[in-house]
Amino acid sequence: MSTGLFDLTIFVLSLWVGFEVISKVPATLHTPLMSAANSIHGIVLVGAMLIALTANDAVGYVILFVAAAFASMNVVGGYVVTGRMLKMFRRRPAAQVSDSGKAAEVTAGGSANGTTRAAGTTSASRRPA
Amino acid sequence: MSTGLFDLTIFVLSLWVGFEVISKVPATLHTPLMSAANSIHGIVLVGAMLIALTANDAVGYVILFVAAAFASMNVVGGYVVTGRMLKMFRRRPAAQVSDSGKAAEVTAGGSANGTTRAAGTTSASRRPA
Amino acid sequence: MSTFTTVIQLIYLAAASCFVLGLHLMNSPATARRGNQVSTIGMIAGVAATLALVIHQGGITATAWIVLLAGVLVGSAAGLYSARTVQMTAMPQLVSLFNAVGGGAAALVGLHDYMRLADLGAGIKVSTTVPTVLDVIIGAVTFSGSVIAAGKLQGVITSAPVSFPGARALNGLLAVVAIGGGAYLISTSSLGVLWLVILAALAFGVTMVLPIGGADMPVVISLLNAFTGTAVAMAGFVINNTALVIAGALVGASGGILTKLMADAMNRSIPNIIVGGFGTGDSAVAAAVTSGAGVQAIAADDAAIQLAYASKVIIVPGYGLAAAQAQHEVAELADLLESRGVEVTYAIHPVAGRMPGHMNVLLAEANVPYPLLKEMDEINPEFARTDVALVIGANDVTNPAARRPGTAISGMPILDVDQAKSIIVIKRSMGHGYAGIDNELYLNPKTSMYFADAKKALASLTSAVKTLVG
Amino acid sequence: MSTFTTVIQLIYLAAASCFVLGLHLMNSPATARRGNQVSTIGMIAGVAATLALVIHQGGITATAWIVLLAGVLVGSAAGLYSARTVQMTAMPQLVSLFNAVGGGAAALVGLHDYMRLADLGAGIKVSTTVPTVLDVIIGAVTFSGSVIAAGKLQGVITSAPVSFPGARALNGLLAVVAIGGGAYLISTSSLGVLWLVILAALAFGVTMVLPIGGADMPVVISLLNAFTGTAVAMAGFVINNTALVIAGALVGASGGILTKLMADAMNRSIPNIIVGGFGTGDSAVAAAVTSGAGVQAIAADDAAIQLAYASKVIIVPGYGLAAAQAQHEVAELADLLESRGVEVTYAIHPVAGRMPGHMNVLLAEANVPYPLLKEMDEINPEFARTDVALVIGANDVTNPAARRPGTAISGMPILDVDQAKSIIVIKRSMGHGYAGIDNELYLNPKTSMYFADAKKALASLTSAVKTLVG
Ligand SMILES: NC(=O)c1ccc[n+]([C@@H]2O[C@H](COP(=O)([O-])OP(=O)(O)OC[C@H]3O[C@@H](n4cnc5c(N)ncnc54)[C@H](OP(=O)(O)O)[C@@H]3O)[C@@H](O)[C@H]2O)c1
Ligand SMILES: NC(=O)c1ccc[n+]([C@@H]2O[C@H](COP(=O)([O-])OP(=O)(O)OC[C@H]3O[C@@H](n4cnc5c(N)ncnc54)[C@H](OP(=O)(O)O)[C@@H]3O)[C@@H](O)[C@H]2O)c1
Repeated sequence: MSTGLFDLTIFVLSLWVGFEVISKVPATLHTPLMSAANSIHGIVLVGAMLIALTANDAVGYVILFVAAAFASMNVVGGYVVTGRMLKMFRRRPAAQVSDSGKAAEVTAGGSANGTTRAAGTTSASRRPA
Repeated sequence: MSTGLFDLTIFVLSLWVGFEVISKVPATLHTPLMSAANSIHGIVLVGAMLIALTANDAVGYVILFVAAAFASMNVVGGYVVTGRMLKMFRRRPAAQVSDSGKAAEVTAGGSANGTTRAAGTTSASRRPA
Repeated sequence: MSTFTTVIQLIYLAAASCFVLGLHLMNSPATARRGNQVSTIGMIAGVAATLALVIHQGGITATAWIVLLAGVLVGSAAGLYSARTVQMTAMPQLVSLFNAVGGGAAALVGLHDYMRLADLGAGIKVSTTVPTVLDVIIGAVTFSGSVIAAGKLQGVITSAPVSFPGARALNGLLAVVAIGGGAYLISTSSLGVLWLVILAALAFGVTMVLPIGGADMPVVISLLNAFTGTAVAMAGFVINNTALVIAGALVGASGGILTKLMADAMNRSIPNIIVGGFGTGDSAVAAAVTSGAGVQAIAADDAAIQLAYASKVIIVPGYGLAAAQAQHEVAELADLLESRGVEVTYAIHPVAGRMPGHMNVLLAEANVPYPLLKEMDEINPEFARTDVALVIGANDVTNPAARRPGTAISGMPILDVDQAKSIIVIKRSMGHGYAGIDNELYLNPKTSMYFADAKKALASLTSAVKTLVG
Repeated sequence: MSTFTTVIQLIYLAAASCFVLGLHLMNSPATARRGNQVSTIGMIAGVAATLALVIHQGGITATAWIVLLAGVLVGSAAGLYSARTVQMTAMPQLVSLFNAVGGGAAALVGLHDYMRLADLGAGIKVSTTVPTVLDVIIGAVTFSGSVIAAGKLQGVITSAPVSFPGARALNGLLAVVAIGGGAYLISTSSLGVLWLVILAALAFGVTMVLPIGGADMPVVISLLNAFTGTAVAMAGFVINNTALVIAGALVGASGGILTKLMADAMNRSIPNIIVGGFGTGDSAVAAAVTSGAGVQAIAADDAAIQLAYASKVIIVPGYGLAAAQAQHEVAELADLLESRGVEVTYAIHPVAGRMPGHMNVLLAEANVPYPLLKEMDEINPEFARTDVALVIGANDVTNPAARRPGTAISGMPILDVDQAKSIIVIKRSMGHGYAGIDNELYLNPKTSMYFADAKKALASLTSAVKTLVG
């Protein structure tokens, strides 16, 4: 079977996989998903690396450099940024002290809040109807 | 690329497609879907037909016959039965006269019911609180 | 590679795409029928292309042509006839039969190719032997296993789990023979050993399915369906045919997922089922007490009055309705009530009956309008506003025991029948359902039991309504 | 084919499977992070395998090695730095930038291979030329288009739709040149023409994106993402690399679906967007009337009292909150209220803000606990039981006009803010939102408007609550 035909076959099948793999996604996940797909096409780095096999003149080297730089920026940046976006799905304690800017303080904040909450509820009962 | 490796590649990709193509299905559709998948593996008929290319002795002919018969039973039966199961998803009029056993009478039943319903509602108002 | 074969390959690819699209469309009731059509088109294209290929290659003996034609005709006729005439409720066993023949054909394709290569004398490549062995083993297991499964559902073979001393051991032995033989073939090619492997696999298929209860058969059939797909894919490896590889793998995977969905729906686990579980099909007769403590019975007339003067009735059909073949009677009663202005709907539990969609199939047969059949999640909130919940031959799917842990059905979502203002249960006795446990619903003060066969009970209810309040 | 290359191919296949599994897991918040990890592993495997392949092949000039290494280092550093330092809310433009470089790289791969073949002198096969042409065209369009898109979102380029007389004509011309040139190359190979095609494609990318409004950019970026995938797949055809073909096609298709989902979420159609729609990003300034007929304004103190003595408050954040960068202020106010025993939750509309999940990203930055953020369907029933709905810089997503046909947002599901017992809206004026239409909610007698910048408004509310009722 000719490589062309082979490539076409796996191309079509992969299209189907991509088509089916995205199901009903909560809108919140649209951007992370986009970013994830974005990092996957960083696979072009493989293509960029293979340029090295035949690059042997100035032009070739320039292309190799730019392609490699572009591709690796796509890969590294893509995965890191996706990871950052997904951080926000880490479930945090049900509430935290307002000015605890850093996630580090969250647990402390959570417990501290346990008390504030209690206080809150009492004060709630105290307040006019 | 060796055919073996090629087949393996498309095999894996197809597995992924099959894995992803079945999403959350209402239980009502489980049996029809099973039946649909069942008819698809009737594609083995292609394999059975290709036996004819090399069958040239009694044993070969027997195998050819049985394989062809089996496979075509799978194909034809599979698609017909799936079709029958799916018929039940045709939306019928909101109600029909009880003893209209055949789908043919349904439309008539539907209109007839229009009146019965009306009668129904009136009788409904008539009935004791 | 010639343009001709290229074209063939492209057609195969298109056919495969049709299969995928077809399955995709089958995911929703609205598009399901179109899905089946698309899939059919793909199949026709694939077969036509192959026919062209066979003709193009030429060198086929006249006999081969005749045999092929005969086989196709016989098979198609058999398939068409059985599919047309089968009872709606007997469809699972028919599907199982199609699995059997599909798996059988796949095994034969592998076997024949092996014979051919053996004749050529030249040693057989490992890359061919491995898929061949897998093909014949999986194909054979599917063949015999599916036949047994169909037999159990049809009642030809007892649906009760058949087990005998040393069954496990025998199973293991057969597995060892099949796999061991297969392994041997990789090193040295021998047709005899291949036959041995096939026979062992066939026997294994039988001993694998026999111990499984009839009620679990739908899941088993779905599993064997996935097996068939895999066998076909292996056959594709053997004869290097992409259509077989793609379509086979597609069915293998989707069938697998589907099996899991089915098992989940009736909260059973697949290994659990294969090892053999509680599903004996209908343990009803076992406990045929006609009444129990705190159970209040009700007569046709009283029940009829309740129904006739209700403003909202929900009918809860279960396996018993199917067993009694009372679908037409229930439809008639429902229509009578509707004509009196009673609002009647049906609450369909996903696993009511003995196969997924069993109730839908059954009621569709009696021409009950599809929109009246409400899925569980949709109807559950309704029960609270319901005057009478009429439970007909349903047991487990209404059993509140499912709500607390530690019972055979714990965790299974149930219909909130006990929310209704009053409940009438039609069944023959206090007998158990599929899960074989007592149903607290029947002891509920709001519940009155109408002990009778569903068909008779519904008929007398209808006449009672007519005479009393007509 | 050597075992070595076979192994490489198998690794590629495994890598591709990781990508699929990764995307699959990304479909649900619970498993999303694991998905990203799986995908990363696949990428590492693929790259490592390629490195092995390159070394194995050998014959690479020292310079090439150095250049490659330098390129990888520079690129990785740039990617890492930008990804680490970017503002949460600036992520879409960064993703767009990654699309640009990805597409650019894909085009370069094709270009280089074409040069190589051209040097060899021997004519270039059509089966190579076609994917090469598609590769460079799609890659180039993506490159320039993505840069423009990023620029618009970053505000470097005006986010307003840029249009000039004859723009359409120019667009058409460029398309013709690119495609015509590509067609020509199929018959006769010429590096010059390929360059021409590339330049035309680059220009086309610019003229395609410039006329599109900034608010539509998230959709455009997603579309360009799909483009990049396709370009990569084409590059895979050119150099016969399965990893590129599979991964590229995967992204091409999934990206396409995702684009559709996004467009649907903010009920726009993709062609509609590409042709250029109403989304000008923020038409607020346009209509800066500080008050309108039947609108009642409210002062900080009164608003503070209402909030402090409410028992249930729902905060409805919108684009304005992001524009004012007031996420920390809102979190502070919410905590203050909670500490007084007020039940506070956030109602997150799927398309509130200017990118999907914009509000989640924003509030996460201010460490608002994720469980407090309620999706639309979950929160809508709550409004009826709510004392005060505090709408902060949200407009379209609260506009009851969406419920009746014939408006710019008809059919878009909205938050049922108008169900709340009383409503406080914080915005700077009666200015319009993204859809550019009036919001009847503001005229609702239950509604009082607090005209101010969200940041300032929230700060003064907090202090007011402290002083008045602390
Ligand atoms: N749907 C599926 O795909 C599937 C597949 C396998 C297993 N299952 C399991 O099957 C069960 C289905 O629940 P279900 O409530 O529908 O049925 P069920 O729990 O099995 O109960 C059926 C009841 O119908 C009564 N019955 C039997 N024949 C009758 C007749 N002729 N007239 C009147 N009543 C009759 C029996 O009680 P009497 O003997 O007292 O009359 C029995 O208790 C679930 O446990 C489910 O997990 C479902
Ligand atoms: N989420 C997405 O993916 C996405 C992408 C593209 C488009 N969109 C569209 O964007 C819209 C989102 O709706 P939305 O309600 O969130 O926003 P919106 O309808 O665009 O309204 C935002 C409002 O915030 C006010 N505002 C602006 N700056 C402010 C500031 N500094 N302080 C206080 N208020 C300020 C503006 O009114 P004033 O000028 O009077 O202050 C404006 O009316 C939808 O139409 C959606 O379709 C969404």
